[in-house]
Amino acid sequence: MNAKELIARRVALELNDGDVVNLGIGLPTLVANYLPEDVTITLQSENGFLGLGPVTEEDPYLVNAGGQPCGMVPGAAMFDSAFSFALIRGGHVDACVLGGLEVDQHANLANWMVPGKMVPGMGGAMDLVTGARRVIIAMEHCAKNGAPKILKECTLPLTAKGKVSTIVTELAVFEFEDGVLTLCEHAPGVDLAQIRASTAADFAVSPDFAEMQISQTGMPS
Amino acid sequence: MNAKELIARRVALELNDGDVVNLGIGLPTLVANYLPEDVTITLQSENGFLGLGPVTEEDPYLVNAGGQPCGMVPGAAMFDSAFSFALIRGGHVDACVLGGLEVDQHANLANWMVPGKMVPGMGGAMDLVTGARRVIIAMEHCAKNGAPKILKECTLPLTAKGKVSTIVTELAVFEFEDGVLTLCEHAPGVDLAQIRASTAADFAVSPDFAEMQISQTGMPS
Amino acid sequence: MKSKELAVDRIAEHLRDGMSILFGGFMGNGTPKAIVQAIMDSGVKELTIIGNDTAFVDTGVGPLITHDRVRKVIATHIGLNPETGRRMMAAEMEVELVPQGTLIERIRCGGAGLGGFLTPTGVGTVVEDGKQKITIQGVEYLLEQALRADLAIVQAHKADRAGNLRYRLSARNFNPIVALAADKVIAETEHLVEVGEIDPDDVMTPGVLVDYIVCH
Amino acid sequence: MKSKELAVDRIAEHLRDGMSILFGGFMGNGTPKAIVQAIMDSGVKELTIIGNDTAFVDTGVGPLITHDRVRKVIATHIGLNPETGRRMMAAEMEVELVPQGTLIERIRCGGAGLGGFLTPTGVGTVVEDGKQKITIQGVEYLLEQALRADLAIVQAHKADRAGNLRYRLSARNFNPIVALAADKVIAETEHLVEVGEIDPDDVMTPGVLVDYIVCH
Repeated sequence: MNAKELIARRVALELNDGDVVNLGIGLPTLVANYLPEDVTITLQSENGFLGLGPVTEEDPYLVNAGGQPCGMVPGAAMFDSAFSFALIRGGHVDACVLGGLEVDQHANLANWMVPGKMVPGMGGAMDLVTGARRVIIAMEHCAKNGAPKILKECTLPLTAKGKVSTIVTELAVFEFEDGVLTLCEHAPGVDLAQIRASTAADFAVSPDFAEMQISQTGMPS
Repeated sequence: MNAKELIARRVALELNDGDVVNLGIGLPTLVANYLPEDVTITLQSENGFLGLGPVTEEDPYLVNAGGQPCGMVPGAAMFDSAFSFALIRGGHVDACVLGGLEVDQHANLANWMVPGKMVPGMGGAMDLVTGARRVIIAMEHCAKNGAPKILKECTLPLTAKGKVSTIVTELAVFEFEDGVLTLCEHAPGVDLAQIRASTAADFAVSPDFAEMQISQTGMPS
Repeated sequence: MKSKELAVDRIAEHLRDGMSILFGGFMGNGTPKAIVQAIMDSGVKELTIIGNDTAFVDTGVGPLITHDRVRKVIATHIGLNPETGRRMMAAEMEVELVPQGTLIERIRCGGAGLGGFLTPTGVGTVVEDGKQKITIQGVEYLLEQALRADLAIVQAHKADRAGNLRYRLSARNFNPIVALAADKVIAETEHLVEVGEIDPDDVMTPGVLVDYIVCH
Repeated sequence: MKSKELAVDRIAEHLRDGMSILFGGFMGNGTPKAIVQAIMDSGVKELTIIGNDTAFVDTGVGPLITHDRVRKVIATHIGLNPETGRRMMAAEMEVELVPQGTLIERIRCGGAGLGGFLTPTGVGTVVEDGKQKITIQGVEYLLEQALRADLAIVQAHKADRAGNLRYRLSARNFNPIVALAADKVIAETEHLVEVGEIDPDDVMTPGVLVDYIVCH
């Protein structure tokens, strides 16, 4: 199982039956494939609807928040973008799952720009991270060059300040417990020393520190 | 013709074809009866629709802003109260016609409460007077006890400050021209002296001061 | 997912003395009758009720006033229910009068995660008392703050079992907005249909906002 | 009342160099194609365009960027149109990036007569630079200001001759909000129907907001 699938299968266990969830583009989108069978969630799409589903028949009037063709489930509801962000900021989205460039031990997230290099715009990310009840960062533990992405202080421009709830990587799961970055789980075959070596942030270790469980539902990718 | 009908027939000439208009309860409502035949207006109702019309068949789901059964015209549109006041404050209502307890020479209006006596609440009046492009006050020139209602300074709590455009009474029509209360028309058989005697405010007299014209359309009431 | 259907006689489990309740409706039109009756029957008191108006003595939320269940009213107009005015004058009940556009926008802010907004309405009137004034590009505005409640009660014409709602004609009024701005939302409907029977483009309040549906 | 129908070749009469244009659409989905083409054909330049994103190089408002008609873009995301990024980096075009919820709410305020609003989005980020911060009940908010434009262009799925509009599925997005916030509104539609053929409860943008309808 590759790192992305492992992360997606672990994040799938974070979601509760009935949750309204916004999944970011890329890795977070995979999470929907691995939901336990007794968990039904409603996917929110920033451009203006609830009940996002897989493409069934292509309809030029229906795209997801990445501008790609998508489908919808029975009971879907459409609205305008002002209403969409009323839902997002107003605490009506139980969780958002997003990738991260950097997360720091103050629960800050940077994931929208690299000055001088990548300036795509924040789209709905700042509102999602600010407004969702839980912010789950699903990302590979280190950058491609091996540098830690979980830091003492973010170096890139922030997406939001102090809003991250949970970090899931292919090595570990961290929670912010009373504002303290806390290591809760390690991936199978990964030990604390390895996590420490790959993490620049200071963190506590949970008294319940244990091996990561992952969703067994869904086809392997 | 009684005073109210005269006022309503005069106000009817203030409205232009295509205008979106909010008519207050009472005398202002009469205006719709006297619109010239080449003038079609769209009536807005604060509770949330455009295209208010006379009752055709009573529907328990359709009431006007006074809570009374009403009808709607073809092309009517329904919306929620937040959208309704977005229209009102946002300058999408061309004119509102309201009664007044007092208007003063600074274009201030008082029409929502008499302290210690009548405190019904302002409802949508403050938003209408603040947001409508034109505020036309349709009222009898003096109170029942003969006291002037067009004053130097309002004595009652204001509905809005400096927002009145036009005052139509059974004696005269005033406009605020560059902020100056200006007498523009007198009713048939009424002279300047009579208007001065019934008006406490200072006012200019328009160089075009002339006799009031009124709409000849519609059945006499 | 668990069912959202709620029997009328179970509404009381969601009520408590002193709670705040946002209600839909305009002069009673669009106010959920069965829920108001259940509030009456439950005996809860000391309520703060928030909505456009207090209707007539015997319609909408009127009976809650008449039967002494309300500690405070936040509304735009109380003129058609003389009981509200009498209790206000006698200081038996607190009444906060708010311009209609300001009230609905305060509720929308409460539901949309906004702290407040700048409105020109009320500038130069008693409404500005105690409020911050902010001038932008030469125009003076009042800073009005968000408003939420413990519970919102709404009347829908049609609902599906997932809680997607449609309102009808002028009964829409405050309903879709109050459904955004409370910790718990109970909707009353005359027509309960299966999930999928309301076209996604026709939903006026998405089901995720609605906790319970009362069908009568 | 005068007809609102506008031939595609008359759109140019409503355009001028340097004007500001609000547009509906999300990655091109819901952006009025024929109107954008008419803007292209008219040759107007130095435009300020305001909407969610600049789509792709050849969709939505993308061609206006590629063909050098735009002086300034106010948007939330420009990542899928590399021409926007290139011109921004080369300082050939000004780009103001705004969080999506903040942009749509600024436009709504502009259309609703509100001066601005308080949002928690952007606090502690570069978005707060130069903005007033206001704390309410312990929560810090940014004061964001209203935004309007000279013209709004919207895409409707269905329109009646009075200008009442319906949008379809995710193509609704910014359209109903931008239709509130401009001095002039031109709507494009595929299906033009008679007045009365859209049920009042199904209207998404009331006709009074729409000045012209282009049918193709």
